[in-house]
Amino acid sequence: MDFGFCLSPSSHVKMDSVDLTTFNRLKETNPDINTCIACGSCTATCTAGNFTEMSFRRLLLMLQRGKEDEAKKMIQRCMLCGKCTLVCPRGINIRKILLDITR
Amino acid sequence: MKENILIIGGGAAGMEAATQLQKMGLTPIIVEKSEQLGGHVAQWDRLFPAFHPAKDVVEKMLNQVKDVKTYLNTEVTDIQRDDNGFHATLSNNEKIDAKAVILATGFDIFKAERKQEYGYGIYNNVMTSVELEKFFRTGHDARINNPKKIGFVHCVGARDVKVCNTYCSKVCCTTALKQACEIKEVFPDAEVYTFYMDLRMFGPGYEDLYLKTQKDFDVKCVRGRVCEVSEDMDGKLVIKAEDTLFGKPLKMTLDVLVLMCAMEKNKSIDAIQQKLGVANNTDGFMQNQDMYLGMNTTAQDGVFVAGACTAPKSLPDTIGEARSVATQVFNYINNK
Amino acid sequence: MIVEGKQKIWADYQKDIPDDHYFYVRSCIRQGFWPASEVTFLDIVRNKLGKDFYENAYHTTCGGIAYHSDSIPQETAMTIIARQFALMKESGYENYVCSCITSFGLYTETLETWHEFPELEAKIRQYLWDSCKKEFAKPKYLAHASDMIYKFRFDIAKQMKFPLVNVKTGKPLKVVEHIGCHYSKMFPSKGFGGAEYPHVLVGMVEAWGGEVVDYPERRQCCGFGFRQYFVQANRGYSESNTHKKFESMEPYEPDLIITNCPGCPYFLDRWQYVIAEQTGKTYGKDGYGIPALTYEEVAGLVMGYDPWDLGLQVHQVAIEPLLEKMGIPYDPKKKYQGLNGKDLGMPQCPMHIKSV
Amino acid sequence: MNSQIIFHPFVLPFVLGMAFVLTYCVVGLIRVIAQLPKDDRKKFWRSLVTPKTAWANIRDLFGDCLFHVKIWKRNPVLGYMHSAIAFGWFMIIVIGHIMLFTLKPLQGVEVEGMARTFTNFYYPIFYKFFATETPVFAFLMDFFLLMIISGILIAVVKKIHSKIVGVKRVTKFGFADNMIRFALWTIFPFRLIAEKTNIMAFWWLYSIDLLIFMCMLPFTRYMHIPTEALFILLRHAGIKPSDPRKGYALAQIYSCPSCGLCIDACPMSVNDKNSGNTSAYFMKKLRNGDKEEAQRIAETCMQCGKCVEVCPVSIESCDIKMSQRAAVPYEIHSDHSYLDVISTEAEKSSKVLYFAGCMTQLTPKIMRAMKKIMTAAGEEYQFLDENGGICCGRPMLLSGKTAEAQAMIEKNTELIKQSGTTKLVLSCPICYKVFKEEYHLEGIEIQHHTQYIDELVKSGKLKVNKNDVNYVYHDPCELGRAFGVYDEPREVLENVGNLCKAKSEKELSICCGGSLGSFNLTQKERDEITENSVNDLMFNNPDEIVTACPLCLKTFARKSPVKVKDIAEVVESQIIN
Repeated sequence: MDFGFCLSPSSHVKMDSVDLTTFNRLKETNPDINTCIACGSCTATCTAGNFTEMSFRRLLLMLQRGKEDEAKKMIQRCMLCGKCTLVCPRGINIRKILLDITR
Repeated sequence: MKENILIIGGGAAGMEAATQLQKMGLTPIIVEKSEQLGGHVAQWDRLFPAFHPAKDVVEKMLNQVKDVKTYLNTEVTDIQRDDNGFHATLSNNEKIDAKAVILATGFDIFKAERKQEYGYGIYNNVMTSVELEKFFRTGHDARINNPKKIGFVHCVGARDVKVCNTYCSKVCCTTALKQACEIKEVFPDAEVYTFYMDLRMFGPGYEDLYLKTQKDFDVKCVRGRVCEVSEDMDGKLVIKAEDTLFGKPLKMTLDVLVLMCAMEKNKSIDAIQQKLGVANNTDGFMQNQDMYLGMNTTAQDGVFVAGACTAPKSLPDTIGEARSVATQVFNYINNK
Repeated sequence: MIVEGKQKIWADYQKDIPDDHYFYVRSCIRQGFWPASEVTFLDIVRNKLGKDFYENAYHTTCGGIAYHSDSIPQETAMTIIARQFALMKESGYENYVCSCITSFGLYTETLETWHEFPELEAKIRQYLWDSCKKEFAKPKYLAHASDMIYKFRFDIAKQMKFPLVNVKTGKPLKVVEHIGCHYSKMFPSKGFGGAEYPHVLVGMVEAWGGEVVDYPERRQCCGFGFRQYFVQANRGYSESNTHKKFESMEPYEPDLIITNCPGCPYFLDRWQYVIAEQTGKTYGKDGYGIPALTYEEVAGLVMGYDPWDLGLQVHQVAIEPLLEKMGIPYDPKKKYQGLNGKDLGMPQCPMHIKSV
Repeated sequence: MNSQIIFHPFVLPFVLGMAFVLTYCVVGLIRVIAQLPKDDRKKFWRSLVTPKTAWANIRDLFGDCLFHVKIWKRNPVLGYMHSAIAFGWFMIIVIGHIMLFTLKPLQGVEVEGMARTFTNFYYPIFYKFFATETPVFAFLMDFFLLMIISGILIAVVKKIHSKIVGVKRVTKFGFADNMIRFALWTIFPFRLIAEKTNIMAFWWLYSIDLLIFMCMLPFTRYMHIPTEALFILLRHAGIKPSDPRKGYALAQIYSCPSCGLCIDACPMSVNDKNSGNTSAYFMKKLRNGDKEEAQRIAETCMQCGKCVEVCPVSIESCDIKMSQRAAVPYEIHSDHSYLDVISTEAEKSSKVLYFAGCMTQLTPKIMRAMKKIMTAAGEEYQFLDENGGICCGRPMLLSGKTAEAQAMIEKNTELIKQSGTTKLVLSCPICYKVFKEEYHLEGIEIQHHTQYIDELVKSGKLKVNKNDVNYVYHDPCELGRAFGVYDEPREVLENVGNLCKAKSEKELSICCGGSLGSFNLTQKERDEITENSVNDLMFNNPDEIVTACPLCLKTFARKSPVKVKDIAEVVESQIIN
């Protein structure tokens, strides 16, 4: 029956059922991935971020919150220029992680 | 020059001040309301940032004050002042005359029950940081039963206008990360989450601890305050928070939730403090003369303050203040 | 769950309720949704408990619906409320009891606002005089009608015929309690038990032999929200809130839901039908739903009122399985009979949720 | 001696081995040529008959394969070792064959047809057993045999203690490589003993050694001996590797002698743990078909090009690594459609167009200096990416994503062409490389700012002071080794101060460690490389390190004991107004 409305899906990140396969795989080859302090330097300097919503800080969170598809979509914007890696205060090899996500 | 100096409180501040005053040739007298010296530090297992056993520090301090006249299980019930100094009456009816008084009464732990939404005292597996520390010390807590997921809530009773504490409690961030590492040491397979608003890693080695927490212990830091806790059918805790960096509400099930309780002013001294004429500051702690040059003196001549009775402080802060107050008292006595 | 912990909190959130002489105001919505509830309430307190409850024929809406849907400004709502209070004073009462949670919230909010901003109170005083030529007055006590039942819950228990117990198993019924958000979430100190672990309905359930279930989404709003419900396109949002609650309470297999708000029982009841139609899922046993009742209806049931006199046939979720569990006799033929004994006709049955 | 005998069973091992290796090589040759893309194959045939390339072929075949000129230049001892063995052996074979035709062969026995061919096959190899030679030939044969043995002696010393011959690290070999090496070492001593004593056992040993050597040859690094000849031909044909395992790359893989010269050259080798990431090992992994490891090494490489520079065989390992990168199926389906809407504020004019590049955005000092220099020189210019621009595409190319990089290249091309400029000045060598190689900007001169400043100074447009600061210049890999821009920056620096030398200069300069080329290196590993590079630059205690790349600048600044500046900054400070 059409009521003219329908159930809205929950907006909660359901941490109990998040699939962390990709993130854990990345963690094995890039242990530094854990050390992000969410300072946003990568996003601020991002050449693609100048024109798009590209943000590595968010992308990393997407992977940890079960939004892998969104993350992969976001990567498409990346130009792989490597400025993010250059500015990261924790020395995270961001460009490598970006490539590894797509592997 | 054998003047008595009355030190109210036998924690880190009181003991260290007594040690220094004794070395300066004065006669410190410690009045401690509990049955032992050492204050909160004696309840702690290890200290941040380097996981140093608290026992070591406390034992050294105890050793230094073993010749200091100490009253345990005793409170100051009355204090009067005249031209000859201070005259205190203790709960055991003894009377002490002193030339100066040091308030080293420290802090109380915020009563976690007051943040009702976290369900402390309601849900079995919600505990405080103090209780977790006790677990590390004794190896036993009925709530900790091989947990798989553990959460830490920062700023419980701090930076929260709803409980009338707007100040930052200074040490909880570092303590939370220290305890997160420690619980990972005990349960390496557990997932540990901390829910923080800001991570204030202000001291030497603290930022390294933060890095260690992330790198070596795989502790996951989520920026967002837990807003509510409930229990599911299995007695596990269901928590909700906003992942503010991700911009989405977050929900997860935990086995244990640890509340990082803030420091609050120790109110058991209020009556004596009032008699001495020492006011409180806007955070409810004791008001010192100013926060730069007069941090150990109060509006009342001869009444000194040291340690966490004026604001939340770390152990090194407190010891530094205790040493500084000793100098202040020494000069005060000499210039009289 | 540590019961002592809850009891401690309950002890901290108690409020004074005078023993007798109340000025009673009705709820716009409840009269439409659950017409028998207020009648039953008055019957219980007046005739069964012997209390003085006065109703003034000239009382109106509190303005809450219009206020919360941004149709009238706060001053207007406050003036309407001031008139209600003036009616109370004129009638010689000083204990104000309202049937509606929205009203209770708005009265509380208004009284607190006047307390904090006396200049606003002065302004309303003037408005009241200008518009109605009435003397401004404030009640000495403000209570919600569920507070009254809470207060007299043990007196009701004494007259109880059918406790909240499954007669077949002898076990207490599992009851979900759901308070209206505006009962204590805005002013925790104004509700029995506060906002986090409210006691007002829990007290009734426990006094009448039931067992309260505490489920993770207990705090969640039923989803009514005036702004959501009034716009058809937003109703899915309202429904989703209810859906979330039911998903969370389902594993506990509750026998019934007790509520104290006009909207909650309505939405917790009707959305079960919509969810069933949309998803095919029902939350009670054997394809039935979980009955969502007002506290007056529950009180009426335990005191032995006839289910059809309590108006339980207007619930979407079939009530009969609950009646059978409690061992309450009922005449199925009378379900759709009007007061005059005339057959009103049986409504069309829904596709998924079972009706008897 | 045994002049009547024309056959003895001991020749059989040799004949078998020779037949095998010849067959293998012919099949391999056909395979490589068949695997070449069509266009490359055409290029190859054409190059063989083009006089210029044909001459180069002959020159390099002799120079590289036999005389090892490149190794001589770098290390005479090793040069002698290689040419003694290769040239000596070659000469023994050649002289042997000459003897076959000039002397009266096979005295008293007439052999015709197939049998004759068969005997020709082994006769020169064992001639002393079958015939008596004239004194001149005897001397020549003994001379070259001793020459070979002298080379082998050096090889033995090198194996025992490589530092004596000036090599720090050598490639570590497996069982097969060690075994064939032992066979090679023993072939000639056995031959010498057999020839001088005529003991039958040594003739057997000599022949069996040859069998072992030739049978193992295709499966070990010694395959480089026959393959190098083919590689030289292919290289001169101007072919680039398109697949890391096929065709041209295959020829290169087998041409790598695993000599290990690139190990010492590689900047990563500063940490011994990383010496396994060098080109020698990369080629080895490719040869062994270890794709995973090859990929890892390819992605760890910084693409500084130094291994190519020092390679005695001129193996283009950087290019092969790039094709290896491209071979990995990353699911990075770039969507750069957002580039479409970007437009430039640059107006249409023929002014100089300055493109700082993204890395330079992180070093605003360079941009400021360039603006000041251009203004001081009275140049009219436009700044293309003052408010941020699009990546040049090189980093994307470095990940092997040619098509994805194309979107950026096209957009930048469009923006540059719109401006109508005739001269494009870049500050970043990373950009410079890709602009030079991948962009089609006909009619637009592309210069790195080192070249541009040099031009301004030389033309007198920019007047600079000379001070007495000692500068050392670091050659950015993508400017120096890639394009040979060595002199312009040095000339500029000599105009503004004193230029002192680094320990390793120009084509041997050491990568700063910041390279975008590597994906895998950790910050710590990069730091080690940087420290090593800085130490090299600090050899003559300069006052300041000068470079011409924003990435080098940022990288050095972390570790340098002295100030690190871009050449533009140095010039800026010396401008005479």
